[in-house]
Amino acid sequence: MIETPLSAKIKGEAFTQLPQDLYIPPDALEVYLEAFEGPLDLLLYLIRKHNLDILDIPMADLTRQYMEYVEKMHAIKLELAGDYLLMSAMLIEIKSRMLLPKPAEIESEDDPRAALVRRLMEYEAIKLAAQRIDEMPKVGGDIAVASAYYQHISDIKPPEVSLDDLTEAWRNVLKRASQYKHHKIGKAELSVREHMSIILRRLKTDHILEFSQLFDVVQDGIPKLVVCFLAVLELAREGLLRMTQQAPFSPIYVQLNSRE
Amino acid sequence: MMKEPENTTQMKQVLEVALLTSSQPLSLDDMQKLFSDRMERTTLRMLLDELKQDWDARTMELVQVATGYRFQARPEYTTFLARLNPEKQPKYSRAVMETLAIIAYRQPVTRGDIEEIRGVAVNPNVMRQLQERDWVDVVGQREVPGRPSLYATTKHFLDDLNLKSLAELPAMEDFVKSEVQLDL
Amino acid sequence: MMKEPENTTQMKQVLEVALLTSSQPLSLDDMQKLFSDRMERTTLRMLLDELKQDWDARTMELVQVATGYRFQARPEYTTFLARLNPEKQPKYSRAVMETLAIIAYRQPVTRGDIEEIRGVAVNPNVMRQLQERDWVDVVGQREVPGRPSLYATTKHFLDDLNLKSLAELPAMEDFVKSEVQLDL
Repeated sequence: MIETPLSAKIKGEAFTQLPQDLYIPPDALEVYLEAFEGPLDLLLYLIRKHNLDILDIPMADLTRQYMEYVEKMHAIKLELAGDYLLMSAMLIEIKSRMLLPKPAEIESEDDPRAALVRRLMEYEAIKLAAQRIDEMPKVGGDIAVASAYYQHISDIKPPEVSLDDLTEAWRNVLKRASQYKHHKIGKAELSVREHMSIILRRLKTDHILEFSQLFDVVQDGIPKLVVCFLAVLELAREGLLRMTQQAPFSPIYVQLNSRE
Repeated sequence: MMKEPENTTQMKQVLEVALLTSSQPLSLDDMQKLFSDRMERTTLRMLLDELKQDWDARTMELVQVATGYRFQARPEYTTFLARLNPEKQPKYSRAVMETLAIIAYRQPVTRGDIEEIRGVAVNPNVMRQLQERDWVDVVGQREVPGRPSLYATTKHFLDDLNLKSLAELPAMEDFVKSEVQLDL
Repeated sequence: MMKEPENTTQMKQVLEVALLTSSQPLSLDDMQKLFSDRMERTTLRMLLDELKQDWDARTMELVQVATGYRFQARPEYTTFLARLNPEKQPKYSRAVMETLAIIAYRQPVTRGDIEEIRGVAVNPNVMRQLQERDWVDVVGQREVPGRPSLYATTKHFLDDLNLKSLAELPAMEDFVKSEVQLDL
C-alpha cells in the first residue's frame, strides 16, 4: 500500500486526517509535509480536501492555503525544498494575472490557470496509475510461478570445427616451422596421402589383398587409378606394406608389413 | 532417456515438464529448441492451447505474458502460498511507484520529463531501485544538449505484472478524476 | 479466494500448488504453515503419499530429499530440458587443432611425425580427444623400432567438415601465395 499523507504517524500515534483548521503541531507538520510528494501533491490535496473545482480553481483561496502551509514550514525551519517555493511564486503569478482585465476575444485559451490545471490533472492521473500498478498482483507477491526442480544434465556439444579453422591451424603449423618449400603439398599429393590411409584401412580388415583388388578399373577414372597406384608405391617406399608374388605373371599380393 | 516424442501426447508432456520447471516464461523459440527446432510454430501454438485446456480444471494455469508462456498458481491459492513466506515483499515508496507509472505510461521519458510531471527532483536512488528490479532500463538518449537518457519499462516488468503488452495496463483516462473532459 | 480446504482433494491441491511453485524443497513444517498449522503431520504424510500416487504416470514425480519434498521432472525428460540451456560451445585448443591439421595434411603420420612438425611433444590427451570424436584413427603401424601407430583422418571427419575427400582441403600453395600477398 502506498503511504498517503493521511496515514502519517507522529510519535507513534497515527493521524488519520489533517486537522480541520490549519493549526498543526510544529513537530507534526514536518511529518505531514514529508508525506507529500511535492508541491503538486500538496496542491492536489488542498483542492480535493476542500472540494474545489479543479477546472475552475479559486486561485485566491488556493494560494492563501498553500502559502500558509509553506509559511509554517518556514517557521519551523524545515528545510524548504526549492520546488515548494517555486510553486508559491507560480501561484502568485497566476493570481495576479487573473486580476488583470483580459481582452474578451481570447478569453478561454488565455486562462492563466490552464498550465497549472493541466499539470495537476496529469499528476493526479499518474498518482492514481501508480496506486493501481502497486495494487496489481505481481510475480513474487500474489503471483506464484511454477519452478519445479529438474536434474540439470550438461548437453555439451563437441566443439565445432570449420574448414577455415582447420586450414588456419595448418597455416600456423607451417608458419612456425617455416618449412614452406619442403612441405609444399598440392591437391594431387593430398589425394595420394588420403589413398594411403584408405589402403592401410582396407588392409587392416582384409589382411591380404590381391594387387588388382586395390583398383576399381570400372568405377575409377584414370586420375584416381594413378593416385591409387602412387599411394601403393609410397606405402611400399615407406615400408608400410609388403608386396609378394609367387611366380612371374601370378597374382601380386599386398599386405601390411608386419613382423608377425 | 526418452526418444523424440512421436505423438501430441508426448509432445505436450515435454512442454509441460519444461514449463513446470522453468522459472522464466518460455518463448516459442525456447520451446522449439526442446524439439531440436523440428517443430512448426503453428503446431506448437496448437499444443500449447491443448495443454492449457488440459490444465483447465487444475491447480495451475498456463498463461501467456510478454516474453512467453508460463504456468502459475491459480489466484485462489494465493492466500495459502502467502502463509509460506510471511515476510512481505518489499514495498516501494510513492516516489518509486509514481516514477514507474510515469515511465510506463509516458515512455520513453527522460529524468527531466519525470521531474516535470511530478514537480520534484528525481532521487537517483529511485531510478536505481527500478533498474535493479529490471523493471526499467535505458533505451537511448534524447538528442538535446546533455543527451539525457531515455527510460522505458522492460518486458520483465510486463511479465511480473502478468501482462502481454503495455496496452493491457489500465487506460490512463480511467485516472482522470474530472467529470468534464479537459479541453485546454 | 478459496476458503480453508474441506476435503483431501482440496488439501492435495494446496500441497500441489505449493510444491510446484516452490524453488526449494518444502519441509513438513513448511507445509503445515499452508494450513495454518492446523494439520497433523501424519495426515500430511498421508496426503503426500496420495499426491505422489496421483502423479505416478505423469511428467513430474514427487520425491523426498534431505530438506523436504519437491516435484521434479522425471529423468527421461532431462535431455529435452538440457536443450533449453545449451552450455557454451567449447573450443578445441590450439594443440588439438594443429595436430588435427597435421594428420589431415600429412597422413598417415605417427606421433613422432607430429612432434617433429610441431616441435613439441604431443599430449596423449590431444590424440584421445580426436579419437573420441571419431575424426582420427589408427590405420597401421610403421615398421620401425617401437612400431608407432600411424594416424589418419576418418570418413566421419570428412562428413563433419562437409568434404567429399581430402583433395578438397585447400592446397598449401594457396597459403604460400596469400603469405606473399600479405607481405606486399
